[in-house]
Amino acid sequence: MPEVREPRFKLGETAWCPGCGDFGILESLRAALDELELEPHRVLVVGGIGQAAKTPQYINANGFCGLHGRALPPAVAAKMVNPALTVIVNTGDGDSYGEGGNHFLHTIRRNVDIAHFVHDNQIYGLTKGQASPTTATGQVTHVQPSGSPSLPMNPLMLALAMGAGFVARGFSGDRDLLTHLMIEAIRFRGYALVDILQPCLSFNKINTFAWYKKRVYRLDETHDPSDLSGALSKAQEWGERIPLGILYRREKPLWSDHLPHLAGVPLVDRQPDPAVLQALLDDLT
Amino acid sequence: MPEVREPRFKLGETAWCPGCGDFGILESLRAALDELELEPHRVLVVGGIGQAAKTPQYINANGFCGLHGRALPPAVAAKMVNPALTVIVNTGDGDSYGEGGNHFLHTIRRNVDIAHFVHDNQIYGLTKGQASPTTATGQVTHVQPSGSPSLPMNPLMLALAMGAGFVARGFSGDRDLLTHLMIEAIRFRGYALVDILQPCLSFNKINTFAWYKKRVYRLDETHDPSDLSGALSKAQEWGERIPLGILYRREKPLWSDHLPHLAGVPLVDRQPDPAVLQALLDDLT
Amino acid sequence: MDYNLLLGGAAGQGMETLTVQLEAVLKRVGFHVHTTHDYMSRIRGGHNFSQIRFGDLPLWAPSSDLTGVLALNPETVLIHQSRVCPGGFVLVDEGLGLTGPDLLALPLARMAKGLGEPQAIGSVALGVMLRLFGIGWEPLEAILNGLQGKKDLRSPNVEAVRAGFGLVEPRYDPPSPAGEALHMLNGSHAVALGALAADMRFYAAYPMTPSTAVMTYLAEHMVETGVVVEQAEDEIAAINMAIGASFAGVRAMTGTSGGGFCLMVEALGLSGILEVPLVVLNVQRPGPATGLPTRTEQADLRFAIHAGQGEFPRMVIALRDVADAYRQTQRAFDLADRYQIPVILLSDQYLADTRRTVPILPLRITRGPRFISDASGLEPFSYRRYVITEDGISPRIIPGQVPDQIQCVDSDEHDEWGHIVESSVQRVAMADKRSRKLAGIRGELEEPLFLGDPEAETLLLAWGSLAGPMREAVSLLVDQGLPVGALIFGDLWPLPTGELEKRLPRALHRIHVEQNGTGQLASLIREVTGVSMTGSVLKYDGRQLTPVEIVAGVRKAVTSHA
Amino acid sequence: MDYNLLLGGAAGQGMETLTVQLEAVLKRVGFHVHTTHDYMSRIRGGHNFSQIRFGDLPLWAPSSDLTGVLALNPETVLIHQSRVCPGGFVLVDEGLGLTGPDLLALPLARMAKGLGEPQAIGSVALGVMLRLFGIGWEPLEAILNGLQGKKDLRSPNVEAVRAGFGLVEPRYDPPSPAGEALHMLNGSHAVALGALAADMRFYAAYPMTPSTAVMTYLAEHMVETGVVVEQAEDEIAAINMAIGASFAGVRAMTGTSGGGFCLMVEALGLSGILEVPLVVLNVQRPGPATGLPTRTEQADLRFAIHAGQGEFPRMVIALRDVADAYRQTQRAFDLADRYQIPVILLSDQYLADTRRTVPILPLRITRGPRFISDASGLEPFSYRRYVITEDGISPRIIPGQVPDQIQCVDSDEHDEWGHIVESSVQRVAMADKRSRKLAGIRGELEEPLFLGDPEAETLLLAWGSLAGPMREAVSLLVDQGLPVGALIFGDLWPLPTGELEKRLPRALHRIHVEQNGTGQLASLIREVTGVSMTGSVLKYDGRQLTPVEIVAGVRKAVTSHA
Ligand SMILES: Cc1ncc(C[n+]2csc(CCOP(=O)(O)OP(=O)(O)O)c2C)c(N)n1
Ligand SMILES: Cc1ncc(C[n+]2csc(CCOP(=O)(O)OP(=O)(O)O)c2C)c(N)n1
Ligand code: SF4
Ligand code: SF4
Ligand SMILES: [Mg+2]
Ligand SMILES: [Mg+2]
Repeated sequence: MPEVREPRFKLGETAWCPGCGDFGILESLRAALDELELEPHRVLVVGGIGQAAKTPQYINANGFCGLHGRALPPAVAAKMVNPALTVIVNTGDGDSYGEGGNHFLHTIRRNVDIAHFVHDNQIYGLTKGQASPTTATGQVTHVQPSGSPSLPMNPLMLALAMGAGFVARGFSGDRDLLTHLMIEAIRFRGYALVDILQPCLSFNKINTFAWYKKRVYRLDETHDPSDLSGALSKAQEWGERIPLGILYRREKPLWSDHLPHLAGVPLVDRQPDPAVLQALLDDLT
Repeated sequence: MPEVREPRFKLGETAWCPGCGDFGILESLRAALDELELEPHRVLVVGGIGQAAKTPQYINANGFCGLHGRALPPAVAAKMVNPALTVIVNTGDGDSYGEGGNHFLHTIRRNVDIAHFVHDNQIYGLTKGQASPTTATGQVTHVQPSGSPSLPMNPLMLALAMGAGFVARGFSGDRDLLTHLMIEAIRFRGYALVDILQPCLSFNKINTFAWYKKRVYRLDETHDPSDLSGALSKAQEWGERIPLGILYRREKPLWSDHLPHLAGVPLVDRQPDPAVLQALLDDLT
Repeated sequence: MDYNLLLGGAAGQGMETLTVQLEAVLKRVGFHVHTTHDYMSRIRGGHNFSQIRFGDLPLWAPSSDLTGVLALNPETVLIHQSRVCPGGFVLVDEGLGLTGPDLLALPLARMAKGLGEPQAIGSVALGVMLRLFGIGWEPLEAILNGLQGKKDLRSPNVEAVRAGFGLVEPRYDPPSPAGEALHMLNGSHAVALGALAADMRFYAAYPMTPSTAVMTYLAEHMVETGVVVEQAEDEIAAINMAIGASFAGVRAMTGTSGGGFCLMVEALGLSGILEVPLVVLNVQRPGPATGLPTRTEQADLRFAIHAGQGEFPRMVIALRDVADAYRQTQRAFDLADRYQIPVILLSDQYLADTRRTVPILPLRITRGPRFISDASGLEPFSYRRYVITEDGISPRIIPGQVPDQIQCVDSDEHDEWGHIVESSVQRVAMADKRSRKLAGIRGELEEPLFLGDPEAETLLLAWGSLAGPMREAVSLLVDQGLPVGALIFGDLWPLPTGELEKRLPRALHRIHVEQNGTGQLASLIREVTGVSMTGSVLKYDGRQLTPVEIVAGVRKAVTSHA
Repeated sequence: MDYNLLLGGAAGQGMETLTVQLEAVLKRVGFHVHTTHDYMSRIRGGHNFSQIRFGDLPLWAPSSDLTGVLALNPETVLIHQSRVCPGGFVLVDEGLGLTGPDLLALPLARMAKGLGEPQAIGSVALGVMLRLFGIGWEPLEAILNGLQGKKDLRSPNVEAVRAGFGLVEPRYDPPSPAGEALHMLNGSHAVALGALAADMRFYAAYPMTPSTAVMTYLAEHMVETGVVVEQAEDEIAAINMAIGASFAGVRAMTGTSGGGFCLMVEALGLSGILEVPLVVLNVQRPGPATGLPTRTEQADLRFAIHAGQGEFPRMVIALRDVADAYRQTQRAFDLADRYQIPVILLSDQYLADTRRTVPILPLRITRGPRFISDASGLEPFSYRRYVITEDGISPRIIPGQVPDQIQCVDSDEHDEWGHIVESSVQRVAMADKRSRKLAGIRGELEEPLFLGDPEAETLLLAWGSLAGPMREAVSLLVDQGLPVGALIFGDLWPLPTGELEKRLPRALHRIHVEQNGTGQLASLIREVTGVSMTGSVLKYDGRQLTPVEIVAGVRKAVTSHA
């Protein structure tokens, strides 16, 4: 039986609706950080804007709530210059895949060592229920009264197609698994995505807790996460059965592995070398 | 022997470098439009900004050269309201996948009936040779002197992952095939992507005409374009052998199929119905 | 005579519905109604409230004095009780266990439960309040029945209203009905309806509070009206789509708030150089960045005027009240079309969310074919999109509709054919052509509204949604023996100067009243006329200035300057 | 004494290299050099040219009169021949088959071929030109040998230069060498070096002409300097990355041109409300939209001042010449850091691409730990990022570096802890705290540079890169007996008013000289001081005003106002 100790990471009061799936995600995040024995001052949680994106407000680590859709660029840059930080992005599906879609693509390409936890409620929560990129075709909202006319995005397929090294799916209602996925994602050397199914009880009346509960199942050892084509086919599974777990895991060189001049002393701790600058100036002479 | 007739579509003087792959693409575009017997005034060619994006300037159809990275949104909207137009986007890899990456994702989701021809020279041409999203990892440029530190994007994988219904690869040096692909893409009911390998002799010294020539081959009948997993595996072929042709083709409902109120008279030809508006006002009474 | 009710509770307690029901009834009884909303950026919990003013004359602003409060939670009592006037009431469910002066603790929940409809507490409360104001059951029942079919109103439960009705006796004299037919709508509806009346056929936007209500209204009615309402992936796509649709031949618009407007700025210049008509709505909220998402401010004026690199003609028009919003939105489309420019409409959260009664809005559909050339008689392929003209306006054609005529448009500097050029001469010719449109635009400008005493030596200057509170403030000041005049700007760029030139020289006290911290209208007036203000009334806490606050601010400004 | 050479040809003919080689030699001989570039937005073909002025005194602008032309194609002869002064030359390869006055047709290609280096035509021409100006072979050979190792210079072929040297006799007296050590650089290098001297460690940008050269220079030297130079996927990412890096503890910057700046506007406000220091470079080019990508303009001034929704303190500083650009960039980082604000640097294509000699730039590295608090002595978890202070500045810490202290930042309005708030009181407290920084910022402002005659009744007003042409124009006017004074603004927002208050009242003629069509500086001055201009010299064709044009424009403005 594990020793009971005071958790390092504490949670604050939230502005979420009672019963929201975000609570489970926040709890798992806290559990993951505690289990990893990280120190709050060395953890940076980044969000954009949205319900999910308020997560950094509610946990006592460093927090950065930037602009809607723009969580990834500052997160990546913070890690580039201050690699002692454990950088985690918690934000919404709209934030990550809608307004922020372009950063999602190129953050994967960059492969900086951050973890990206998407609270995927398949809806825009904070703005009261418009379709998000993952909303099903035909789902009716106030703004899509004839049903959403677009194909839903499959974030896992997308991440795999872009070459992400760690691709997983969690569910806010399976907290143990989610905590485990978060830990693995944080430990993973490189960009790691966990797309987290999250009921929004106020605005998504289709993908409810019960809807997910009925469909999700945990991937078992028969799934080989190092096999891309297996991962691609698991990523396409949606509807009656929805797999949870690590679909794909394979380390690739980091962005910084290609930039040897950044090895060694972190940028934040470097001092400029006057001799180098003098040489540059002299080169102009 | 086909009757020789005056081509309807004429080409203007360009500002491209002599020998640029863009010429072959422009010629194929002209040939495709002619073969489809379209009328110039019913064709709209859209570009963003870049070398490739100048294409609309050089062919006598309607042309719209908008902002860098923003070719797709106006193209899609023009088609939505004025469906009699054949809408074709010709623009660069930077324009389509870099600055415009988010529109690329969501245009696929929307599935409006346009054709998207990406002049993929794996470099930023007009701005003099920085890495584009498709530039190989490690390729050296003025701005990436230690080599590009990011994974290159695979646009075909990405399009397939997003659910695109028509995904093809062409090569500016195989004009017959390219013309054929363009014709098929334009005919396809829905969003159709042709990623076109295009040598940039001024700035991409790696992916030269010879480099491509040595590697490309045409897909033959053994490839079944209706099979997604086959398409996904062909899309991953890159390096020694690069397949050309239609990787995937399967019709899906259009954006407008979900919006029955847009069927019938095109928006551009509709007249407002005063009775409907009066009813809306009266509803306020 | 007018009364003022406050309905308060937590998000998710159904207050929004109750407010709509109450104001719908009051309006149908024939009163003038004016409702403002104060809500937090959250979906459940927190503290939200609405204030419903109703009376026999048009109402222009919320009042600080309350006739009564309906408190769905104790917090509402705590926060608002002190504002209740003598003889007023604080209606609560007896279950809250509260006592105190003015408290009217009634068995609302119990009655609802008794009817087998525990959700119907609101309807019971509705009955109580309507009865307090002496409304008769018969007309009320007819109204309630008439409301049953209404979309979005989740009809009040007639039985429960009747139960509430029976709990109290009348206390207040009802105002007399307005006696004219009224529309009731908020600023968001007004913009949407103005756009539809202008024959807008394409609206693309990305959700952003407080602009989303325009998109929602349009989407709810897209099937009947036959328009496209497309939720874009981001604001950049939204505006570029609107430009594409406009280029392709339909009237098009996009709407957002400040953060999204930032992302539209590059394409604003695109509309400028392509000369594609465009209407852009910016419903302001307090910034910078995310700021206070559900609150109000007027701090994007200078930004709207100067947004975008380079120089190109544009118009910036602030919306003043719901009727003005309806009319100006329609006018914006006409101006955008006639001058082939972007027109920016500045609204704000206060105007967007404030619902009030106005005299019946006229329906006049304005889009005609007159701004589009048929290009008939031209040689094949000889149409020049940017033919140089004296007034700077080149006739447009709709692509695909004129056989053998094509058009090319380019965001680079271009020649008459729309082809890229780099020569000095062609650059200057095209830039001058564009800026010549300004002469025409100046001829279209509407002078600011003047209110109050034309002889007063105190001149107030305000813009946009402060029009309502200013109206009441000016009356109050005049009543209090401080004669003032006020100019309320709608058109802001180019700035109309007729009234300013007439009135500024005579004004000893020049006081700008603005919902921002730096005085953006004041800076603009000084830039254009050289005249500076003598005093300021500024507020930037996210809440609209009330008439009483304006009065106090103006008095202070006059005293400290005198 | 100074000479002026024009090198013209099509893109891709190697002119850029030749220009760099020629100016490198001239500078090493000891002359002052000033080179401007005129190039089209294409990679091959078209017509491009450089003008190299050199002499014995500092040179501040291009001259319209040409001593000589090197024409690599007939078009160059056609376009520029008329500007050649008496006694001047037009050097062409004899193979072009051209004849005419001033024409110096020589066997450049033949000589190069003879050496087995057909590519070396340029080096042959170099030899010809250097010989014409009486430069001795021995010093020249030493210089040429010294250039061999240089990066980016594709060293001239010494044999070919010698061959050219032998083709002609000296014609002109060489100017005397400057006699002091000089640096030669363009505005892009100056900004990059200023940033490095300020200890910038992170630069993220998306390529955009004419700003790309800053990124390219930094990237080329990133390995030695140990900084991050990241090409972002778009400008939105670029600025948000810079903000993230700055938050995380290093000095950070982004750079772009107007179109990209548009996309950065929302994040400018983010920097404002997060109070994260940020330097943003906007290298202006003519708009709107894509406009003239490789040309110059000063039309983003008002946009830079007002960009972003809401209100927050910022600084806007225009760069005036290369030495100023070096110094001001460094200063921008200090100010951004001290006040925790965004600082916008306005450059333009002319300044970015103009290379000139300047006295040796001093190296002084300015980043110290002084703008970061160590937070020692605080209780665990008690650090408040936004503690309310009198001067509005709250001490920063670097995340991860202070055990048991964390910080939260939020783009919503927030309390001292960085947590979201909606209350009026907290909103006002935080907005006021931010705006109190303005007092400190005002104390840092630099007055505009004053040139010319302090007693003159004609005052010229200009900003940014017109500093160079204005210097020569002012001398010319004074020489011509029209006494003028001139204020050249670097700091533009907040606008320093000391010199204006002193000089405007005495100035009978107030003439603004700007590289735009609407007079943005004039509007700003009027907004702040109420004083309007009496005349304008404006140019917006994408080419920099020359001293001679300014002189003519000023004379005309004075006459028509008098
Ligand atoms: C530039 C900009 N556009 C739009 C918004 C409005 N906005 C705030 S949150 C949000 C969507 C939130 O959806 P999601 O990211 O899925 O988060 P959720 O609330 O569902 O957790 C939007 C559109 C904004 N703040 N900024
Ligand atoms: C907002 C904005 N950012 C940057 C640019 C500069 N720019 C013009 S074209 C281009 C890249 C062109 O690359 P690509 O799309 O691959 O086209 P190519 O020239 O290679 O055909 C860039 C970065 C711009 N015009 N606008
Ligand atoms: S609106 Fe939905 S996502 Fe937001 S807090 Fe409520 S339940 Fe959660
Ligand atoms: S730079 Fe490259 S892409 Fe552009 S025209 Fe030249 S060869 Fe073609
Ligand atoms: Mg969501
Ligand atoms: Mg390219």
